[in-house]
Formats: sequence, structure tokens, C-alpha cells
Amino acid sequence: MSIAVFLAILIILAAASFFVTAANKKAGGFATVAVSLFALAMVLSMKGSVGGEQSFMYLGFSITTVGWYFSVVMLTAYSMTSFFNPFWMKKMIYPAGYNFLYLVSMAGTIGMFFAGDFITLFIFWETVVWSSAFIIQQGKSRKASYVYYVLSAVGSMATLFAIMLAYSVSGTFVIRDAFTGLAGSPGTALVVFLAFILSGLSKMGIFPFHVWLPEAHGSAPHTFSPVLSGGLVKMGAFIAFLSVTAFPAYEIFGDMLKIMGIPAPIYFLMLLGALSIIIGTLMAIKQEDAKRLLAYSSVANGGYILIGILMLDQVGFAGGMMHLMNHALASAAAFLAIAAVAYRTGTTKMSEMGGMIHRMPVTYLVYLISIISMAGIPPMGGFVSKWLVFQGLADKGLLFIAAAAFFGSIGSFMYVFRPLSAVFLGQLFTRDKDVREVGFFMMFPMVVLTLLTLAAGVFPNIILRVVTEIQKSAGIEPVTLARNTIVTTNGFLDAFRVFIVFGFGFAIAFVLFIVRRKSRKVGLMDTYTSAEFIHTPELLHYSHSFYAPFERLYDKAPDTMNMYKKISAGIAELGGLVEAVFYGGKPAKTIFWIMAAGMVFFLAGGVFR
Amino acid sequence: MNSMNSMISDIKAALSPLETSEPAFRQIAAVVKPDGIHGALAYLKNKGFTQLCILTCIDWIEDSQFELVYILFSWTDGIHIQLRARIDREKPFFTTVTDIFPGARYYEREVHEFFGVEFCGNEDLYKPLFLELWDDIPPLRKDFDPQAYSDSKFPMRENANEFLSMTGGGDDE
Amino acid sequence: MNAMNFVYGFLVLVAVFIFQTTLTGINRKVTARLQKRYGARWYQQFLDIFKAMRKDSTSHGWVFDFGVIMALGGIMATVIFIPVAGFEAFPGLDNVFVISYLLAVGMLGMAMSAAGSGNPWASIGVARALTNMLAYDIPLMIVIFTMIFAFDSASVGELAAMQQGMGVLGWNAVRMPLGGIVAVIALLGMLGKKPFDSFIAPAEIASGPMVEYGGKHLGFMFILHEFMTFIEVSLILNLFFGGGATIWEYMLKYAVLYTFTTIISGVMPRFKIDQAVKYFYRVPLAMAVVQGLVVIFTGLGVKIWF
Amino acid sequence: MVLDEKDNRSPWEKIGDYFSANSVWMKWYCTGCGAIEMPPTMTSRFDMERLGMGPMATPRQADVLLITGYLSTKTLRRVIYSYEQMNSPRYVVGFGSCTVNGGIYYDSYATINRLDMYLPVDLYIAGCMPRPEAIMNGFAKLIDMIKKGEARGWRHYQENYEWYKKNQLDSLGEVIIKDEFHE
Repeated sequence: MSIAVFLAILIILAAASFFVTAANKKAGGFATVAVSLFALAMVLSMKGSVGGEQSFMYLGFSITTVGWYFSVVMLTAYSMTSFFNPFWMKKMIYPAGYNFLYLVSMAGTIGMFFAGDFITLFIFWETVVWSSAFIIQQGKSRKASYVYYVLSAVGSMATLFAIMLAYSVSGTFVIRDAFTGLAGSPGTALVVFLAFILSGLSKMGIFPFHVWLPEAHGSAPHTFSPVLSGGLVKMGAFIAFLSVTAFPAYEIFGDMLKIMGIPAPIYFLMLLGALSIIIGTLMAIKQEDAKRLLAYSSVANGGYILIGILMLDQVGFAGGMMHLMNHALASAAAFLAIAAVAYRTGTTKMSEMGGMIHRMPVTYLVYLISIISMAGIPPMGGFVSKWLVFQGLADKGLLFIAAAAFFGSIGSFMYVFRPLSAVFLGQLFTRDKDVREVGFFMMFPMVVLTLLTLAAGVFPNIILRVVTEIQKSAGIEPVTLARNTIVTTNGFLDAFRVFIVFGFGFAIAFVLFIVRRKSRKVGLMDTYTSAEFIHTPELLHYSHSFYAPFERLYDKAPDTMNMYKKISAGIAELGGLVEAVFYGGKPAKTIFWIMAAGMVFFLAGGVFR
Repeated sequence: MNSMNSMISDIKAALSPLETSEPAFRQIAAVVKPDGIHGALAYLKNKGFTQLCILTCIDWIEDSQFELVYILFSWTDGIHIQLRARIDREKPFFTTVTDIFPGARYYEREVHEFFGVEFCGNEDLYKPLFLELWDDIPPLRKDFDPQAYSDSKFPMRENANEFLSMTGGGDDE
Repeated sequence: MNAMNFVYGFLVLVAVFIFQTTLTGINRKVTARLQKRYGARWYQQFLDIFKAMRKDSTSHGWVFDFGVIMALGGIMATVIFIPVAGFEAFPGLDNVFVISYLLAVGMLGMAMSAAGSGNPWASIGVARALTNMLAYDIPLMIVIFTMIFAFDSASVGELAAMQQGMGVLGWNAVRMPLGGIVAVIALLGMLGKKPFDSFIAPAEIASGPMVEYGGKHLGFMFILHEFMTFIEVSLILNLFFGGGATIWEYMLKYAVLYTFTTIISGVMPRFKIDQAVKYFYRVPLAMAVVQGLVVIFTGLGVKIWF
Repeated sequence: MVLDEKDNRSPWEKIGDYFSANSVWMKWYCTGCGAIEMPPTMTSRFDMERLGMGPMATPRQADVLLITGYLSTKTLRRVIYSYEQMNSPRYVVGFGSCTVNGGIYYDSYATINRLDMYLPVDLYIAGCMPRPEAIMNGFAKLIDMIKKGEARGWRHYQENYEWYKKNQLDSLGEVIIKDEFHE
């Protein structure tokens, strides 16, 4: 089936789901499950037809390994999250619209990843931005949707500008040709490169565009946050990938100033990635809302992905590409777990919950494994990809970026542990005594994602084999893979053996534990309280400002959102001034100024031609 | 000593106490009528006695009276003032001073718990403060017999030989 | 990978336990002598552990037990990966990042179990421990990163072997003097020794994460602590002090390094946790960055060395 | 409890008791003035660590509950709560004459007179207050008793739980109560 037909079918199905939902909400939710699973199956089956070029009217498609890989990541997030849709329909304002846009944005991402030229890319990009913006505003606040849309628009306009500029030089819209045509004029190439990657940065939430993530992730409907974090953020990674591979950045900037062997513009972008790791980590540590916390963690992880992809080498690049998959799996699972808790308790504020492990053990395990992966601890997938990024950085000696990467890695222990401790561990609140585990249908996607995360950690080569194909297609040396082993210049990693030895240690500990006498079970409230009698579990639960002494060290730091607010206030003031001077209530005055401005432009054009 | 003398004369003029004395260095004691306590406390707080160090009570069982003692301290002058007032022991009711010194809330509860004086207007008065599950007359009243209470509640050790076994445990169950 | 590897791994665990527990006992004596006391018997630590294992215990639910098992399991797996004087039970798995992140499994398990007890003091202790980790790890990782860049290897065993043969002058602590100082300070933080022991502060937060442990759970925590100490000291020993060519040299150096940290901590007061963070991000971090820049840009100490 | 009870411990229990005897961790319940005698016992002059003893932070970790002085009814409730949080085998040492027979507070309305009515005391150290020498002597005795399996107070408590509970309720009304500061 050609891509165009496939997309057309998806859009028709999306429209169908609109009507199904209008008739029966729950059935509409199940329709999204069926459609997204169908899309996933279709894309998985497309692996064989890699390399094909297709076109349909003005749209051009090319099936590449990287597009396939990204689509699989995206559709995994979409299809797994869709299992939650049927149960959340009654909480939506416009359920029919939600389902329709959910599927349209999904179709848009597929179209974008398989785009063969810039026009196609841009059209589908905008489809996704628009449809997701309308979904986000169905959540808690509309403001979040504005922030998301404005920052996306900044990126989109920059991309459009870059595409047009590239077209004006090389005369084609086909992605690879348009960029390689720029090789002759490095000045233009730099502008195109920076403008093009801007949309990627804004989508991935790289500093200083990270402000939309906590707003959008935090207030989007609980069923859309996993897609946003696990899927849509990765569109930015795709743009970053195009910027360094289709756009041969290393070759075009080869003559520029180099820092540790990296051309200055790329090094600058890496520094932005490093900054977002640090800022994402620090901000995540002090969040009180679980979803905002995970959103900031996406900022930090976006930094790893960007750094990895920009390195464009044998090891670090593979790490970045693999981290994309691992983060999508782990982050979607973590968001789903939080959504499951919110489904039962109705809140995502960490200080309003506690001890959910005693009521929702499966959700707890899902969350645990996903955060182990996010923090980069073996034997989960996140460890392998972070390991590759570290090895790549160590190979190149990028000290400051590595320092940020280490900071983000250790800092992530802090922030991922916080929801674990505050939501799942600790005292069970009186209000939540009767909470039950979510049903099988909601548990299923979480468990699948968890198993995939574990599989990515134990058999990383399954994913890395695809990554090597991408590396080959991008013209760089692929990472060396032996059976179960990843080999780099600085040493090798056998994830399977690490897992086995971990299991060995665990087995010894387990045997040692069970041979000793069984322990006496006591209640959660029967804890050491300096022998004082406490009867209220809420008072015995430590969750609010968890890292208070650490947060105090940087609570005076400037906030990026405030900076944007100041700028917007300044622009509003300027607009007021312009209005007062040029409009003033009399249309004639306005027309006069427009004509005057036009005259000036014409004259100037005549003079400077 | 000038500040002390002027303070005493001020107090005499303003509060017209029944009696004043200087029990110790930089301490003034003034006995006032029970209905004068409120005015006296407000007056003294204005004069800089911002801290209520303690509110306590003495059981004058022969006179059938309770004596309430308010001790105030001035951080500007470094002077303690005791305000004393006697109320009827049979009808131990008094008004709260929490409107002047909010911290008196706990002192009044303590006095209520140990002497049975009721302070009208204190909302928390009947919550237990120190004594948990107390089941007798207030323990610091002179007519309370601690020995009898102790004997009835807490068993004594009866014979000295038992102690020699050094193992304790309930031999006498 | 065959059965012999697992047998070796098990023997390593037993040997490490005996060695480290004895050394801990001796170090208790050293601390006592610093305080002009006679001190406990040298085998006191064994008695304490076996006593704890013998007692009954209380459990606060399955995560309380599971966390303890996961912690000890993760830590024991890490011990097996540590190369000791060229010997590894599972050859080739001694990557620095694997060891330092596998160590985190143990810590996560312990934190999970502690917070699962429902005691707020445990959570406070865990919060402090994680903050402490963020403080000491960054300077240390920068120095280790520099070392990996300079020597083109991330294998602890290889890095240790490279330092041997030149005597004291071959040690990375001498080649990179600032890095060596950072490593020793970070070791104090890793071991939770004074002045960086605010997360177990017994009188203040009732021993923090350990607050609810008793009986076999506490015994597990003690065993875990012995293994963790071994991993941390061994890591620094292998990376900065040349490991050991023979097992005896290794043990001797290990004992000296560990006793040195004990002596330092014996005369130190305690930092508050935010003071610890500030300290690590001022002095050791600056030293680590300077060391890193020197090695990366000039090669002084690594490429240029005799 | 009787001293000449036959020693019917299994070999495993004997080994266990050997460990318990040589590693005695204490939880001091600093109820009264006696706590001030502990620091000299612990520090360099008397150094109780050489007997394998040491202070512990919480009752869960400790083997010995040390009641250092008089017990008001209010503290007795907390002491019983702490004791029940400890893991067996657990021992109680009464410290000073107040725990033996009420001491100078024999007629107080607020303090109890005999600790062994409420908790199974394995050993009393008499004195008001006992000096560190006496404390060391008492600890040596306790260690000896544990080694010989004579410190069986915790078992006694389990077996005669109703008796202890009745005494506790008679004197205290209720052990676990609600108070205003924590609700």
C-alpha cells in the first residue's frame, strides 16, 4: 500500500471515529485503539519496502529506515496510550473532537516521517501542531495550549524561512538535494541550518524553548501527555536528525572554528542541549505536580537525545537514537502510570497522595521500571543508551557537556525517586483506603511498555541493529555489534551478561532472605515516631518540598517563563504605542501612514537596487 | 533603682493595688482585685510588659480561695511584675485573658487541669493538655491525696526479699 | 560465561565479606583509639551482623522486603564486577559506568524499601542521601571522564593495570594530583563518612533510611554496607592508586586507604546537607574542572610524563 | 521467673544467644535523671563499646530498652509502645531506684512505682543514680544472663501477656491514646 493511500485511510478512519464517538463515547475510544494498532501493524510491515520513493499530487514521500524507526516509536506511544482513551471519554469536553484529532495527529506524524520533500514535511508538521494544540486545550488550561502553539509557531516559521531560503539557492524542495545545494555558500548554509533546527529545538523543548513542555504536559488531558512526551517531542529529534545528516552540517561547517573537533555552530547547539539537561533536572527536582515533574524530565532527556544525534559519530549518535526509543517507552509508561493513579484518585499533586503501592502494585512496578530506565540504571534500556552517549562524549573529550550529562544522570535519581516516594510509597491516605487497581484494559499497555523497556535493556541490539542501518544510510560508521555485545573504542558492554549477573546477585540475596525466620507484619502507622502516638497518616507522610535544603540553593534563580512574560508585556506596550501613534481612532490617519510606509519602501527599493 | 521606684509609683497610681512589695531584685508584686486583673494586664502590656512569663495558681485551702498569679516581664526595663488576685475556691470561675495575651491559652488550660479553675472564653479549656485520662479531682488542689491515689493506682513493691532475685518479672501473679 | 564464573563470583562475595567486615572491625578500633578508648573487639562487626540476622524482624509490606533484596542483589552483582588485582569473575564487564550505575540499583532498592516503611524520617534520610550523591558524584565523574578520555579505556581493570610498573609515580593520583584529591574527598562522601554523613544522623533523624530496620533487615543493611564500602573504596583504589599487582598489595593498599578515610572522619564534625552541596560545588568541582582542562588540552600528566 | 530453670535451649539458640550477648544494642529511654550517667559510661573512661554495647537510634534496631529513671504514666505509655515495637529477643533494664519501687516519687500521683508490673524487667540497677561503675557491673551481669539464656523476660511477656496488659490498663486506663498535638 502506498503511503498516500495509507494516510488517506487513516484520515477517513479518524473522521469515522468522530461519528462513532458522537454516537457512543466508549465505542469511539475503542475505535482509536483499533485504528492506532492497525497503523502500528501497517508501519511495522513496511520495513521491507525501505528505499522506495512515492509521490501523490504535490506530495512526495520516501520510505527511509529512519522514518520507519521514528514512526514505530511514535506509533508505539500512540497505540499504547490509546488503550486509556475509552475510560477517559466521560471526562473530556469534546470526546468526538478529541478522538478525531488524536488520530489525525497520528496520521500527521507518519506523513512527516516519510516525507520526501520539504513541502510534504511542512504540511504534515503543521497538521500535527494544529491538531495537538486543539487537544491540549481540552485539558486543564487553555493557556498551556497558547504557550505550546506560540512556541511551535516560532519553530514552524523559522523552518518555513529556512526551506524557502534553501530553495532560493538550490532550486529544489527535495530534502537531500536542497541542502547539499547549499555547500557553496556557507553563510547562507549557517542561516538555513540554524533556522531549520529551530523548530526541532522548540519541539524537543531545548532551552530556551523548554517552557511549553511543563505547561502542555502538565495540563494536557492525562491520556495525551504520554503521547506528547513519548511521541511528539521526538518530532524535534527527527528535525535535528535531518539537520545533521540530510544537511551535511559537519562538511559544510568543516572550515569554521572547531571546538574539540566539533564545528562551532554544532558545539553551540550541544551546549544548548547541555543547558536543557541542567535546567530540566533542576526544575524537575522542585516540582510539586507529578506530570510537570515528568515534563521537565522530558526536557532533560531531550538534551541527551540532541547531544547524541549532533555528535554524528559511531557511538554517541547510536546512543542518542536509541535513547529516543528508550525515553519514549519509559516516559509513556511513567505518564500512563501517573494517569492510572489520577484515574483512581483524581489528582496528580504529589503531596495529596501516598502509599498507592498497597492499592495499585502493578502500576507501581510499571512506574518503577520506567523510572529506572529514565535514570539510566541497568538493566533497563535507558542505561544502554546513556552509556553510549557517555562513551561518545568521553571519546571526544567534551568535558562541559559531559559534566552536564552526569549532572542530569545523577539528578534524575533525585527527581524520579520523588513521585515514587510521595505517590506510591509512604503512608496510605485515609481517603484512598478503598482505591482499587486499574482494570486489565488499562494495565495492558503499561505492562507492554514495561516489558519493552526491560527488553531494550537486556537485548539492546534489537534496537541498535536498526540504528546501525540508520547510521549506514547517513553515511557514518555504524556502531560495532557482536552477539549481545556493543563494542566501542573505550570498551564494550554486554547488557545480557550484566542482567544475568544482577539476577545472580538477586537470587543469592533472595535465598539469604527466605532462609531466615519470617518477619512479623506490622501496619504502616506502626513506625518509630519517637514513641509518640500518631493516628493521622496524612501527617506522617513526607512529600511536600521533598528536597527543600537543595531547592533552597537555587530558588532565587531567574525563571525563563518570567523572561518571556516580560518580553510579551514589552511587546504589548510597544503595540499600544504603535496603535496610539498610527491609529488614534481615525482611519484616515492609518491609511496615511500605510501609504507613507509603502512609498518609503518603493523609493528605497529603487535606490538600492 | 529609679526606674523601679517610678514603676512602683506608676502602678500604685494607675492600678490602685491592695498591696505592693518587692520580693526580689527587680521584681514587683502587686495584689489586685480579681476584676482589676484585665485592666491591669492591658495597662502593663502598654507600658512595655509584653511577655506573660507564666500564669499559675495557689490553693489557699484555709481561706477557701485560689490565688491566680500572672508574672509579666518587660524586655525594655528588665523588670518582672507579679499580679496576684484571689478568687473564691468554691466557685472557681474567672475570665480568660487570651484577648490580651493570646499565649495565655495554654497556661489557662494548665491551671484548669491542675486546679480546676474555669476560664470563661477559652475555647480549648476542656481539651486535655498534660494529664492523660485523668479521673480524679484536680491533682494540685490541697485536698487531693497523692499517696492514696498512688496506692490505688500503682501497686507498691511489697517485700524486700523479692528484689534480691534480681530478675524481676511478676513472681506474684 | 559458564558455571565456573558463578562459582568464582560467589567466592568473591564470601571473601569480600570476610575481608571488609574484618577491616571495619579494625577501623572501629582505630576510631576508638582516636577517642582514647579501648574499643570493640576486632571481630565485633561479625557479631553485630550475625546477631542482627538472628533476631526477629518486622516488615511493613512487600516493598519493604523487596527493596532490601533488590538492594543487596544489586550491590552483590556490582561487587562481582570489581576487578581485584587483575582478577575478575566475569571478565570484561568492569566498565566504570556499569559499576557506578549498577551501584545505583542497590541504592534505589534501599531508598525504596526505606520509604516503603512509611516513616517520614526514612524519606528525609533518602532525600539527603540522594542530594549528597548529586554533590559528590559530579566532581568525581568529571575526573573519571578525563581519565577515560586520556587513557582511551573505560575498563576499571585496564585503567588500574596501566598505572602499574612505575611505582608511586604511575598512580593517577600523582599524575593528576588535583583529581586525586577530588577522588579522596568524594570517597568520604560516597562512604557517608563525616563530614558528609548527614543522611544517617542518628541523633537528628533517627538514623535516616535505617530507621525502621530491625532483625534480618538490619543485618542485610549491614552486609550491604560492607559490600558498598568495598565497591567504593575499590573503585577509587583501582582508578587513582593503581589497584594492586598482587592480591596482597591490593589488600594492603586498600586497608591503608580505608583507614585513612576513617581517621579523617574521626576528627571531623558534620556538614548540613546544603553545606555539603555548596562545598562540593565550590572546591572539588573547581579542582576537577581545572584538572580536566589541563589533561584534555595539554596532556600534562598523561601524555607528557617522564 | 526462676533462676534454676533447666537450660533446654537448642544448640542453635545457644549460638544465637552468644551473638546476642556479645552485641547488645541499647535504646535509652531517657525518662529521668539517670540518662546523664550514660555519657561517661560510653566515653573513654568506661568505654562500654568494648563489651560490644552501643547506643541505637530506634527501638527496631535495639536489643535492650534502658529505662533511665522515674516513669510518669504519660511516659510509661510511650515506653510500652516502644517496647512493643522492638524485635525479640529484647531485654529491659530498669535503672535507678525509681523503677524499682518508686524511689523518692513513691507517693506521686503521676509516676508509677514498680516497672516490672508493666514490662518484663530482666535486670535492675539500683542506686539514685547508679554510678557508671554500677552500670558497667550491671551490663556485665546482663551479658552473662543472656549468654546463659536466663534473660527470658520477652518470652515471659509473650506468655503472660494478659497479666501485663491488665496491669497496664489498671494503672493507665489506656495505653495508646489520642492527644491533641498530633491530630
